Amino acid sequence: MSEMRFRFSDEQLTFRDAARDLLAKECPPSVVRAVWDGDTAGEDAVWAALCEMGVVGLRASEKHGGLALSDLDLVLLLREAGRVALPYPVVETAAVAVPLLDEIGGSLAAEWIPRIASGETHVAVGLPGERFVPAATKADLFLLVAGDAIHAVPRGDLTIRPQVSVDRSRRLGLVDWAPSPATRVAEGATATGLTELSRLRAALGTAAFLLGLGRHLLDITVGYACERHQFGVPIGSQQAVKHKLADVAVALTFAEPVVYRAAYSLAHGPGLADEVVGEGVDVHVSMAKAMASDAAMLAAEHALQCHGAIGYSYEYDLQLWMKRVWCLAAAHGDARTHRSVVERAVLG
Amino acid sequence: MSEMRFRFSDEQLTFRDAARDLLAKECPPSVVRAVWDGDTAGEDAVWAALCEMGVVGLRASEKHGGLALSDLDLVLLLREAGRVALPYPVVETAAVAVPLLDEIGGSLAAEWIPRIASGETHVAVGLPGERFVPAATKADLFLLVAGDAIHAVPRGDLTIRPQVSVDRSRRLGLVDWAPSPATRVAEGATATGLTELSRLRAALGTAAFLLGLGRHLLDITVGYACERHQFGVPIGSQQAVKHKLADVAVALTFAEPVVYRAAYSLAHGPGLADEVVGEGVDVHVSMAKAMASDAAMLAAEHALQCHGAIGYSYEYDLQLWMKRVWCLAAAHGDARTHRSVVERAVLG
Amino acid sequence: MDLDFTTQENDFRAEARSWLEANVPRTPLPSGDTREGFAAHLEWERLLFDARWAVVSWPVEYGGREATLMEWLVFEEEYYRAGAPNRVTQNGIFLLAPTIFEYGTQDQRDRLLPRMAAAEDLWCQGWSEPDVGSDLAGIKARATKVDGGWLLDGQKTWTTRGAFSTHLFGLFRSDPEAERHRGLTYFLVPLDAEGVTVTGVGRLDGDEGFAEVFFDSAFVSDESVLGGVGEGWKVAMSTTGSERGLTLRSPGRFMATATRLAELFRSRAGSADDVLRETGVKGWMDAQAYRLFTYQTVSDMVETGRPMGVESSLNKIFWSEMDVRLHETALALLGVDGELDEGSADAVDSGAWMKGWQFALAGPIYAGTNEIQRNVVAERVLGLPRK
Amino acid sequence: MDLDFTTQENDFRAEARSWLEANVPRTPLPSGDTREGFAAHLEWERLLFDARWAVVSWPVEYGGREATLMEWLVFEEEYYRAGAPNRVTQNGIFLLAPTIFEYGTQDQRDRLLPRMAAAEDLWCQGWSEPDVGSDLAGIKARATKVDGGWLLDGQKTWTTRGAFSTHLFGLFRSDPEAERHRGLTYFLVPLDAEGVTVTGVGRLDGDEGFAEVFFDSAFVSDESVLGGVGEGWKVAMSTTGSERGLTLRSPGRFMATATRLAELFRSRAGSADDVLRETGVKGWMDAQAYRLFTYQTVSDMVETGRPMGVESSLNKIFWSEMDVRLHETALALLGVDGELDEGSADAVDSGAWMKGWQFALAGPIYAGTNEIQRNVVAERVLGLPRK
Repeated sequence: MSEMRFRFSDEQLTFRDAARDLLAKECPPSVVRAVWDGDTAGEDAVWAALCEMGVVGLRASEKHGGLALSDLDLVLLLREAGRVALPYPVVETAAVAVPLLDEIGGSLAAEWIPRIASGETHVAVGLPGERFVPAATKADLFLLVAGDAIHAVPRGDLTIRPQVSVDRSRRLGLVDWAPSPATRVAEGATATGLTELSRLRAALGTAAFLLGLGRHLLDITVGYACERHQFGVPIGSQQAVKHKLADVAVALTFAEPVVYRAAYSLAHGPGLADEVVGEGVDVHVSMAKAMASDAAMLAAEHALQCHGAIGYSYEYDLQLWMKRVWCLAAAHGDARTHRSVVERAVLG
Repeated sequence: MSEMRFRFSDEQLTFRDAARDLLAKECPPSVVRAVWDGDTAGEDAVWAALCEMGVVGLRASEKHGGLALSDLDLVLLLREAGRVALPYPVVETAAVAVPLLDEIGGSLAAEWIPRIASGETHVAVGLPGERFVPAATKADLFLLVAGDAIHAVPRGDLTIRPQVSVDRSRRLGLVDWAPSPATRVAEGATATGLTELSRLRAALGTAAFLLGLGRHLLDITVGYACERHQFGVPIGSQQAVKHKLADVAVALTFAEPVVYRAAYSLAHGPGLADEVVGEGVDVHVSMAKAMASDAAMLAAEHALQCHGAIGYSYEYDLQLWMKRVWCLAAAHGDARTHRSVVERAVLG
Repeated sequence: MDLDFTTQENDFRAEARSWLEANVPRTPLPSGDTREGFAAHLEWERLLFDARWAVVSWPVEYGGREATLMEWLVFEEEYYRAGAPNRVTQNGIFLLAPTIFEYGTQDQRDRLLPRMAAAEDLWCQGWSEPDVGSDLAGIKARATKVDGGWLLDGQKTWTTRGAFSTHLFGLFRSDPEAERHRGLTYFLVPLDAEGVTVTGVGRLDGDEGFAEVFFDSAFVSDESVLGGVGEGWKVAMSTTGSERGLTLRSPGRFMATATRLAELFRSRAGSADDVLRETGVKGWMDAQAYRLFTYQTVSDMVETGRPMGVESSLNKIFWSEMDVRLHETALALLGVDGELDEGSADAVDSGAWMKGWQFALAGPIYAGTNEIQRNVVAERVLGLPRK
Repeated sequence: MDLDFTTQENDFRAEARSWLEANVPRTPLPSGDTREGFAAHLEWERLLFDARWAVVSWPVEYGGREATLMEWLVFEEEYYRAGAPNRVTQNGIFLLAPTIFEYGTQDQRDRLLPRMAAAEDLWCQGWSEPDVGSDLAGIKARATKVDGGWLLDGQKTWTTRGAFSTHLFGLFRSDPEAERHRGLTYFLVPLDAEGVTVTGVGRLDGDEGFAEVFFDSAFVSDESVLGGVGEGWKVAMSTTGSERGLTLRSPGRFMATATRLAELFRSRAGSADDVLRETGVKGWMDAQAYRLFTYQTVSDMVETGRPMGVESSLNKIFWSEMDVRLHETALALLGVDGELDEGSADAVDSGAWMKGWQFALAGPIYAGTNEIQRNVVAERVLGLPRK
C-alpha cells in the first residue's frame, strides 16, 4: 500500500465480528440483569467464552500464553463489549491488568497471567484518582498504586468495604490495605511510567466501551421510535425525535475515529505527522475519552427522552445501558478533566 | 395593597405604551438603515420626539428639568427602544450620563442636563473596560473615567479615531485625551462610587435593550415562519422551527423578570427578603445582563436559522437587529463576565 | 412594584419556619415511593394536617388557613428550605383538588376534600394507558352506564404511587361512538372496588413508584362522576393545567436544590474547576429566575384576576430542564463518588444527588413531554400553524 | 492501519508547502465577493493554474497532477495553513466539475474543464428560486424546446458570486406536465446570452456576494444540456452530494481556523478565562475529529471503491456547526474588540474573525439547511420513518 491508511485490517474486523457474534449469543440483557441481582452464572459463562477466544490474554506476550497483540487490536473488541453492556470489568482486566503484569514480568506475570487469561482467577486494578475498584468482591489479586510504587496484593491481605453503585453490576469496593515491601512489584520511574501507561489504557478502553454503549442506546431507541405509535403515527416520524437521534449519530460518528487514533497512538506512537501542534499520546487518549464520554452521555439522555415513561421503568432494559454510561463517563477521568489535558497542550 | 407585588404600575405601563407607539411611528427600519448609510435625519427626529416625551431627562431631578423618576421607571422604555433597534445610544445617555451628571451636580449639571434632555446637544460616556465610545462623532461632551476620577471633556479637547463596527449604526470611536484638573468633575471615593453605579446602570440598561431586540427578533421570525411556505406547508409548521422558537420564548420569558428585579434593586435596594444568599444590587444586575445577553443571542441565532438564505441578505432588515445583539451582548460586560460576579457571591 | 414582603407575609413565614424547624424529622425519611417509606410519610402528612400546614391555601373548614397565593409561595420556600419530606399526597392536593374546587358538587367537596387533606384518602392519577402515553385523547378505557352507576373496563399505567393509594382519578370513554377527546368522562374511583386490580411496577431508581391498574367490570356509583358525563376532556384539561403550571412545582423546591448545590460547591472547593462553577452558577441563576417569574405571574393573577394560562407550558419546560441540570452539575462535582446510590457506605449526602437526578430525569417526560410542551408554546403562545 | 504518511505523500506536501510559501500574497486579498476583490482573486487563480496547483486531482491534460485523494487532503491542509486566498472558482471546480466528469460528454469535458481550471470560465450555481429555497423539486424556471436548442424563462436567486461569473449551471423544468423532481433538465448557461439579466444582491457582511438571475426567453444550444433531457434531478443530486460531502469542506480549512484560534488564545492569555478556554479546546478537538473522520472515510473509499454516501449529511452538520462555534469563541475572546469589522483602525487580525463569523453563519443554512440534513440522517442513515 503506497498510501497512509486509516482503516482496520481484515483480521481485526474478522476478530471483531466473531466477538460480536459471541457476545450477542452469550450476553443478552438477562445476563446483565442477573448480575444486578447477584447471580453471576451467566457472566461467568460469557467470560469463559471470551477467555477461550483469546480476548482476555490478547495483550499478553506469547511466553505467558497471550496473543501478543496491541491496544489497536483490542479497541474494537472493547467497543463490542460495550454494545452488550458486559457486566465484567473487561477494560480493567484485559486492557490494563494483563499488559501491566506482562510489563512487570518475572514470576508475578508467569504465575498470574495464564490464570487470568483462562478465567481461572480474577484481577482488580486500583489506579490513582479511582476511589473504588469495580467487581472488587470477585478478584483474587489486586494491582494497587501507592506513592511511586505498584503493589500486587492477594485478596487475603486486604479488606473491602462494598459500595452500592447506581449500576448494581459495578460491584464497587473501597479497598483498605497497607503497602509493604512484600507486595511491592515495581517502584520509582518504572512504576511511575507503568502507572501513567495504565491510566491511558484505562481511559482509552473505557472510551471504546462507551462508544459501544452509546451505539446500542442509539440502535434500541431507533427501533423503539419506529415501532411505538402516538397520535396515530410512529413517534420516530416526529422531527423532534429525528433530530435528537441525528445528533446522537453525529456525536458517535465523529468520536469513533478519535478513539481509534488514540489506540493507534498507544500501539504505534502518534501518526498523521504534520499536525499543527505536536501532541503526544496522552493528548490523543484524552481527546478520545472526552469525546466518547460526551457522545455516550448524549445518547443516554436522548434515549431516555425519546422512550418516555417506559424508559423510566426498572423492568425495561434501557436503564442497564444508561446507568453504565453515567458511571463510565465519570470513571478514569471525566470529559472536563480530559479536556483540560488537551487544553494545556493546545492553548498553552 | 397588603401583598408583595411584582408588577409595574399602571402609570409605568401607560408610559411604556406611549413610547412604543411613538417609536413604532418614528423609528421604522428605514431610519436605522439610514444611519448605517450616514443619514441621521430620521434618527434626529426620533430623538427629538423622545426628548419631548421626557424619556431622556427622566432620571434627572426636577431642578434640572427632569422627571425625577427611577431606573425602574426607565427599564421598560429601554426595552421598547430595543424593539425598534433605536440607533442612538439611549442607554449611555438617558440611563448613565443624565443621572451621573445629576449626581455630580453643580454648574456642570445645570449647564448640560437641560441641553441634553432637550436633544440640543449630545453626550458620550467612556467607562472602564469599554474601549470604544458609541456615536462618538455625535457628542459634544464626553464623560470619561481615568484612575479614580471622572472627567467631563468637551469635544474640542480630544481627538477621536473612528472604528467600523459590524453594526454601522454604532459609530464607535477610540477617544484620545489627557486628563487634567480642568476637566476633573469628581474624584476619590465619590468618583469610584459613581463609576461603579454607572457601570451597573449601563449593564442593566443594555440588558433591557437586549430584551427588546430579542423579542422583536422572535416576533419577526414567527411572522416569517407563518408566511413562508416550503414543501407545500408553512415552515412554521415544522417541529424543528417550532422548537427553536419555543426555546427563544422560554429564554426571553425567564430573563425578563430578572431584568426587572435588577431595576427594582437599583431603584429601591434588594427586595424579596429571605433569599438564601444575601446578594446585593451588583449580583442582581449581573444576573440580568448575563441572562438577557444569552437570551438575545439565542434569539438572533435561531432567527437567522429559521429565516434561511433571506436572513443572510444585506437588504433584509433582520441583520439590523441581529448585529446589534452581537455588539450589545458583549458591551458593558458579556454573559461570562457577569456570571463570574454572581459566581463569587454564590459559590464562594 | 414593591418587592418587600408585608409584615403579614413575614409573620406567616416566621410561624411556618419555626414550626418546621421544630417538627421536620432530623434524618430524612425513606423514599415515599417504597412501601415502608410511604407509611413513614403518612405519619408526617398527618402531623402537618394536625398543625394546619397540610393545605395552607384551603378554606378553614377543610383544614386550611385561607392563605394568599403569595403566602403559599412563602410556605413552600420554607417547606423545602427546611428539608421537609416530599408530599406523597401531592397528586390529590395539587392535581385533583383544584379540579374538585372548580367542577365538584358541594357534596363532593365536603365529602372528599377533608379526607384528602388529612391523608385519609390517598389519590393517584390514571391518565396514561398502554399505547396512549401523553396523547390523552386516545384513551381506550371504557365506562358503561348501568343502573345507578357505571362499569369500568380497561387499563391505566405509569400510575405514580398507585400501589399505595386508596383512590384513583382519571378519564374513561363513556361514549364508545365518540372519537378522540369527545365522549370522555372524569371518574373518581375507590381502588378497593370489586374488579379493580393494582400491580406495582419498578421505576428507574428501583423504587416501586409506578403501578398498573386493571379494571374488569368494576362498578362505581353515579356520584363518582366529576363535572358531568361526557365533559371529561374539559375537566381533565383543568387538572393537567395545574400539573404543568404553578401549583406542583413551586420555586421553593428548586431554590432549595440550588442552595444545596452551592453548599456542595463550597464544601468541595478543591474539586470544582471554573467550568463546573459556571455550570453551577447558571443553575443557581435559573432557580432565581424561576422564583422571580413565579412571583411576577402570581402578582399578575392577583391583580388582574386572570388564571394561569397556556404560558404554564413555558414553565414546565424551564423547571424540568433546570432540575436536570442542577443535579447533573452536582454529580459532575462529585466525580467518581457520584455513582454511589442510597445505602452506599461512602455516599455523599446519603446518595441524595443520584436519587434526585433520577427523579429529575422524569421531569421532561411526565405531564406531557417537553417536546409536546414546545409544540404548545409554538402554537398557542407564539401562534405558529399546527400542521 | 498505518497513520504515517508515505514518502510520496510527504514529498508532495513539501513541494506544495514550498510553492505556497513563495507565492501566497503577503497581505490578504480583499474579499473575493466584492468586484475589486474578485479581480485580485482571478490573478491568484491563474497563478495557481500556471503552477498546476489549481486542480491537483484532475488529469494532466486538464491542468491537474492526478493526485490521489490523500494527496488532495494534504494539499488542502497546506493551502489553508499557508493562509492562501479562498477559491472564487470553487463552485465550478468542486461542484460542477465532478458532475461533468460523471455525466458530461467527452466533448463537454474537453471544452469546459480546461477553461474552468484556468479560471477563464467562471461558474455560479442556479439552484434556489424565490419561494423554493432548499426544496429543489419545486423548481419553476422553465426550458422550452425549440429548433436546435432551448428557451429558458424564470428566475434564480441567492446565486453566490453570480454578478462576477460568466456561466451558470442549474435545473430548469423541461416538461411542464411533470411534477416535483420529474421533468427537470440540467443546463449549462452562458450568462452573456441574450435574455439573461444578472442583478447583484448584498450579503450579511455587506459584500455583493449574491445575485439574482433572470431568464427571459434566453436561447441556449442543445449542447448546453448536461446528462440528458429530463435527467436533471439525478444529475443534480450528484452535484449536491459533492457540495455536502467531502470535496467542498476539506479538513485543512477547519484545522487552519482552529490553529489560528489557538494562537489567538496564546496571544491574549490574560483575557481568556477557563470557561472560554474549554470552549476553545472543544472547537480544536472537533476540528481534529473532522480531520480524522475524513482520513478514515477516504481510506475506506480508496480501499473499497465505494463512493461517499448519505453519511455526507453527518459531515455537513458537523463542520458547519463547528465552524460557527470556532468563530463564536474567537469573538468572545476578543470581547468588546470583537465587533470591529474589516477596515476598522483597531481591529484585531484586520477583522478577519468577524468576517469569518458571518461567513460561517451561512454554513448551517446553505446546501440544504441542517434541519433538512438531520431529517436525512434520521431517515436515510438511521432508518426512521419519513412521515
